[in-house]
Amino acid sequence: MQLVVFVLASAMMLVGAVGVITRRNPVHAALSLVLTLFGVAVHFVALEAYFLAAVQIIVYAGAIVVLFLFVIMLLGVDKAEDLKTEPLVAQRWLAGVAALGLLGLLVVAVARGADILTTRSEGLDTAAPNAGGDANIQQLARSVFGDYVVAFELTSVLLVVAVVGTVMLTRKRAAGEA
Amino acid sequence: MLAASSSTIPFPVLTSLVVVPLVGAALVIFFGRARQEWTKLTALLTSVTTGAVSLWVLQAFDSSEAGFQFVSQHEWIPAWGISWHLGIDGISLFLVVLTGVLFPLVIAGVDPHHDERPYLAWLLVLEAGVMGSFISLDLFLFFVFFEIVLVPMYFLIGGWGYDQRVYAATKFFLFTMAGSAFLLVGIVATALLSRDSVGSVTFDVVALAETGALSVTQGRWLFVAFAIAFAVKVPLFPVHTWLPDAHTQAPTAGSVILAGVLLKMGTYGLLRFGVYLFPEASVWARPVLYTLAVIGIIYGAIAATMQTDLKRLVAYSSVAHLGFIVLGTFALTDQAVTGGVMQMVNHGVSTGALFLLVGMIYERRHTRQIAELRGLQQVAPVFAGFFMVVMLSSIGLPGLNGFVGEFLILIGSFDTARWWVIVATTGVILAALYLLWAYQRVFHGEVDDANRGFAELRPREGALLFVFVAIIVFTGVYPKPMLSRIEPSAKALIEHVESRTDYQRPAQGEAGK
Amino acid sequence: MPEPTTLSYLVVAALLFVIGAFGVMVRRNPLVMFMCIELMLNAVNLSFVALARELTDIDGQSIVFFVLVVAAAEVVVGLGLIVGIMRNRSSLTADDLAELKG
Amino acid sequence: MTDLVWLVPLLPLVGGLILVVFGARIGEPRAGWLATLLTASSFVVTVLVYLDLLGMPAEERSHVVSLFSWIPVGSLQIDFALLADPLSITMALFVTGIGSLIHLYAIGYMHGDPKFSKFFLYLNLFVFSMLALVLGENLLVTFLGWEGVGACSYFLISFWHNRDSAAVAGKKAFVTNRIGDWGVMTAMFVAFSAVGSVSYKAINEAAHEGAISQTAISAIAILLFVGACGKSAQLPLYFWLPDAMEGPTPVSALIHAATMVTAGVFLMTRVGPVLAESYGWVPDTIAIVGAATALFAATIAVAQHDIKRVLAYSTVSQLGFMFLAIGSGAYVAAIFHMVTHAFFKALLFLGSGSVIHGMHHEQDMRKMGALRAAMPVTAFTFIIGWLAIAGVPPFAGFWSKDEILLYVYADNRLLYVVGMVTALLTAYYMTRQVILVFFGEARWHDAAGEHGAHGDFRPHESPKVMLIPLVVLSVLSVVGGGMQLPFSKDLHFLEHWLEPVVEEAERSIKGTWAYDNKYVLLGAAIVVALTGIALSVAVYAKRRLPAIEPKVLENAWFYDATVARLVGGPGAASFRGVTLFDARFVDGAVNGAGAVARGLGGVVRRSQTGFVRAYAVFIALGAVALLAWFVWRGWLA
Repeated sequence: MQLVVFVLASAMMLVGAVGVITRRNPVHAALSLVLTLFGVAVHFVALEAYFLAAVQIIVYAGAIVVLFLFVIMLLGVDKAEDLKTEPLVAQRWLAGVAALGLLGLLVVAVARGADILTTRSEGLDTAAPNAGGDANIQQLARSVFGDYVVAFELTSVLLVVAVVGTVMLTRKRAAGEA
Repeated sequence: MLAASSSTIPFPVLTSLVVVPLVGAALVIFFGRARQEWTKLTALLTSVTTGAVSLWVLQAFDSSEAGFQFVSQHEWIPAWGISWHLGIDGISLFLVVLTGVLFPLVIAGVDPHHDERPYLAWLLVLEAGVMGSFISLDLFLFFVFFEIVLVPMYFLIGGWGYDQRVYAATKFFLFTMAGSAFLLVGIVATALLSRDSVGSVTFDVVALAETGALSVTQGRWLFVAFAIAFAVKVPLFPVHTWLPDAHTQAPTAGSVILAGVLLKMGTYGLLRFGVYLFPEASVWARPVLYTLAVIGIIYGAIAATMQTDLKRLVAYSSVAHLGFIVLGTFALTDQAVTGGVMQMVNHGVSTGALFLLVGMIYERRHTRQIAELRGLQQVAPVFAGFFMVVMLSSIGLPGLNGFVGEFLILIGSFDTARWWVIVATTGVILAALYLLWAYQRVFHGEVDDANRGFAELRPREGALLFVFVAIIVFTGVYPKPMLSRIEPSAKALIEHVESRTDYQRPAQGEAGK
Repeated sequence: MPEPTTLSYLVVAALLFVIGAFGVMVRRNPLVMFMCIELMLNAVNLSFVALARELTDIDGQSIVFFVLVVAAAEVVVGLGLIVGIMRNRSSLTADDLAELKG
Repeated sequence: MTDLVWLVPLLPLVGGLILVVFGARIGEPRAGWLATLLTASSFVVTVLVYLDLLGMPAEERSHVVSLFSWIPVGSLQIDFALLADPLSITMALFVTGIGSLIHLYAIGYMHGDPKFSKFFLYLNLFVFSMLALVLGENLLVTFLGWEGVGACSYFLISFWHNRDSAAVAGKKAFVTNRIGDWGVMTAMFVAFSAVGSVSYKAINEAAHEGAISQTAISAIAILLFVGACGKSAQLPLYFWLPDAMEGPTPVSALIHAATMVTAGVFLMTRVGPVLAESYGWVPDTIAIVGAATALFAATIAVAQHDIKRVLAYSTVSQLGFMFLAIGSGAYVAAIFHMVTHAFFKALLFLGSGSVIHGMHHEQDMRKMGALRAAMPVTAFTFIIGWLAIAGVPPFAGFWSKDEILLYVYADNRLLYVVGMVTALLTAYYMTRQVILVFFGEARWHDAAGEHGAHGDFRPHESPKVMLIPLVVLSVLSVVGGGMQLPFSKDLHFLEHWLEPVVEEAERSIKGTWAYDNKYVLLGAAIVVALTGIALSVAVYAKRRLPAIEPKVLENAWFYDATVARLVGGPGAASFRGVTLFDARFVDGAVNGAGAVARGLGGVVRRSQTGFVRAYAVFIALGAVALLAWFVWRGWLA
């Protein structure tokens, strides 16, 4: 059963990914991205990371991809890109070498490294009886708001800065302003 | 022997020497914008305060004590044995006082042409860096200060200098940085290689020198690394070429400080770190350093003779003078080392004053070309008089300060570096040649139309120069207070070398007794 | 039916990562390049989550949480930049932005 | 009273300091009177010290007054100490005495000069330095004065700084003197290294007792002689002195005749024991250099036209005589001649100054003549000076020159002949000068036009303030020989006085042929002097013989010109070469390193295409390489 889910989700994900890099129209690419994101979300569920799966759907597929689509519409860059030609010399060829090399090495590294993985830490609360179905969320919350609270606060600052910065970047400048 | 002796003073005197200028710089930057008219006063007050503290140190200094005084030590990075360790002895005392006195003088006496606020702030940061370099007793701390100094100097030359300022500033920065790379490696290696003999990793100079034991080869290699860094700073032939450019292009205050105290960081470093940490290697390397020093003396003088730019001429004369100091430093006799330390101060005073005077000429005539100046003595006799006294000090006329140091260096080095001294003494002839020739071309002769309007010395300039001349005459006539404070530390340093090598001071005049 | 191993998740993640990386290198539309970067981020997230389960360590999921936030911020700024640049230029491919040519 | 010896140099110094600060406000003529007064009081103090010393037993006449510790470091302990002994007091007496007269004279001579007070400032500083030089207890205090007089002479020679020639002459004097100073400094180093002290007493004792090696002794002696050559204008460093005549005449009299140039002779006498104990070739060298200089300068003086240049070369020549005496071991004679020379040469210089003053700054003797009527006092005193220097008895110069020749004869006959020829030439050229200036026809009428300001050009006698010093000096030139008369041992006053200082070094000629026949030599000297005068009269007054004034002599054997060409040619070229080497090679290497870095950067920078995607490929390839390395390493491990 799990294997079926795995294969299906992987297929969804990879098809979407290939779609992102091959569709000439950016709108299509964005939609392919949604497919990939869903596939990843399914994997998350299968890996018992329920909270992240939900966030993945809501934030990524919901917000970010919509943002992409907005920008595409706003700027009118939904022209199809000519993927037949490549202006940079040897760019594709080198990219292919790099990608294949990366893939091969990653797989080798992962395969070789698999046996050194050892269990540590306190373990995952997947189905703690007293926490009901929220065990994963509770544990994640303890980690994020406990061990990593400083980092968490900093990311909130980062978000604020990003928002303010983007507003500053995109607003139209009034005359006389430097 | 050189172990730190801490006088019990509740107030952290030496720390304040570093902190006060830094605070001043911050005040100038942050509050100077709102109160333009207070900017200069703030800078002046902080530098005067620093100067006053340095004078207090001079007054409270115990001249019978050879070791470090006013020591303050606080942990900084304990894992690496790095501490905020400051102290002062006879070798650094007068350099600190010189720094403390020179900065208020240039701040009071020389105005920048534009952007007064950052200019003053950089000057104060520079003061903190220089002070720190002279009183650090921790290699790491010293390196921090040694490098900090580059930044304000870079901006002072690049921001307030003359037409070639960017080239000069970059050259100055890159050259010294290149030297500093060796210094950093040397410092880290010294600390790590001494780990076993000291017991733990430490950057403390006193601990390293007193208990550290390096093998002969290690010591020599490390000494070479230190020596390269300091040779650039001094500067010794053949790594001197940044100096004429930096001096010439720097604003007047920059040149004064550069000649007055910055170059001394090199000679001071050679003495404090080169000789003190690596006695065996210093004795080993003496012939090379003598030779470079003597080449510097003759070569700098010859190059100075042929310069057409007055400021470059003074800059090359610095190369020659610093050669004397290096010669004295490595001659390792009481007289030579004491004379070397004294000459560091003397050169700071007399060459600093010369740069001030050349700066004043430039302010009036907007040229430094000797060929364009003529007959100034006729229109500005008092100015010429001051120039003459300062010049005679630089030439080394007995009765003025320059002579005492030079004489001590040469007479002290005669036994250990005989033939070098005989050649070096001819530098005295050349000094007279290039300075008098320049004086003749600039001040003598019938004044021409271009120079007729040359303004006589103004009261503020006169007051400024008077301080310099007073120091020049006093230390020339009565150097004893200075010598008696330097000598114990110089002697202790040589005894340190003697106890660790088979070098022995020559017994002067045994035959006569 | 055998269970999918952690290794198989990692291999799939590697595949996704390489596809994303290849996309960054060959696509010229900056928006699509951004999407490809998202692909790479997701690949990494997937491996984190897979390893979190393998190692039974919640830190793997916490990290993913942070990656999500940072990715959101990155997209916001990146898209803002693109909008800003597009104001001054008619068409846009990544190859047009070569001002940093040495 | 001897304890007050520090007042002697202090008084002129005080004068100098007052004039530095208030000189312009004090103004003319009060600045001059102040300076004169202080120098004169210094003279009075010196006389008191002298009388005090005279009252002591001979062996106690050496008094050290230590003022303060000057340069004390380790085993080097140098005090600022003054030594009052017969030699230094003799020197101080004539330095302050003649100095006062010249100060007085200068009040008249410098009348109307815009830098009047400054002139007296320099004069006072000079007198101070000179007194430090002669009174110094050790080499370093002497060196302070030694350099001080050098600097003051630089100021004074280039006093009229608007004149380029004066500026050049001043510089030349200073730099040439510095060459000599190298010798003095190095001598101090050797002395300290060998003896452990630079005080005269220690050095002389060490040399006398043989406590230090003869090589060290000889090194000290010869190096000090190098210094003396510079200061006292001996070959090969003589050439600054004739040029130094650019300075005002009182300067020439004070510095370049009476005091400063004799410093070398003084120094040699001071270290007499060192000279006596050094290798034989050291005194021989000194004697030969002295004799050569004496003859060389005398030949040049024969053909000079400038009234002061004749006297300048004459000074060089007479200084050569003194060194000849030193080299022959005749220290007393050297000092004797130094003192008499100070009298008559100062007189001659001041007389020539009076002539120049009266002639409205005309210095060419070809435009003078028959001035004895216009300036009777000047002419009379000048003639006395002439007789003194020419060696006519009973004037002062005769006795001192004869004493020197006596010793030289005993030492080396060849040098004696050189000395006699020089004496002949001296009489000849000085007679020539007197005839050209004061006798014959008046040649200044045709030149009246050159002095446009004075339509009716008449040479005039100088004011009293200038004439008084002339009269005093002429009296001294007449009776100065009385210090040391050869007739009886009892008349050797100077010798008895100086005995405690020079006894260890003074050579005894008792028993030699010269000593037994000194009256023969005396007669020979008189004959030579009269011959010289007669020849000159025959040439310049009676016109019986043609004048021999070849160009080569007029141009001083082209020595100066050759040196100038060497310095200006190969010397300057080599300096320029070094400077070019610095700019091209040393700095070129630095800039070259910069250029190489920049060039490499130019190549590497092409990889920065600006295309983001290309960078992405590089990053990816880099990641692959890194990963490959880790995997590869893992494989091996």
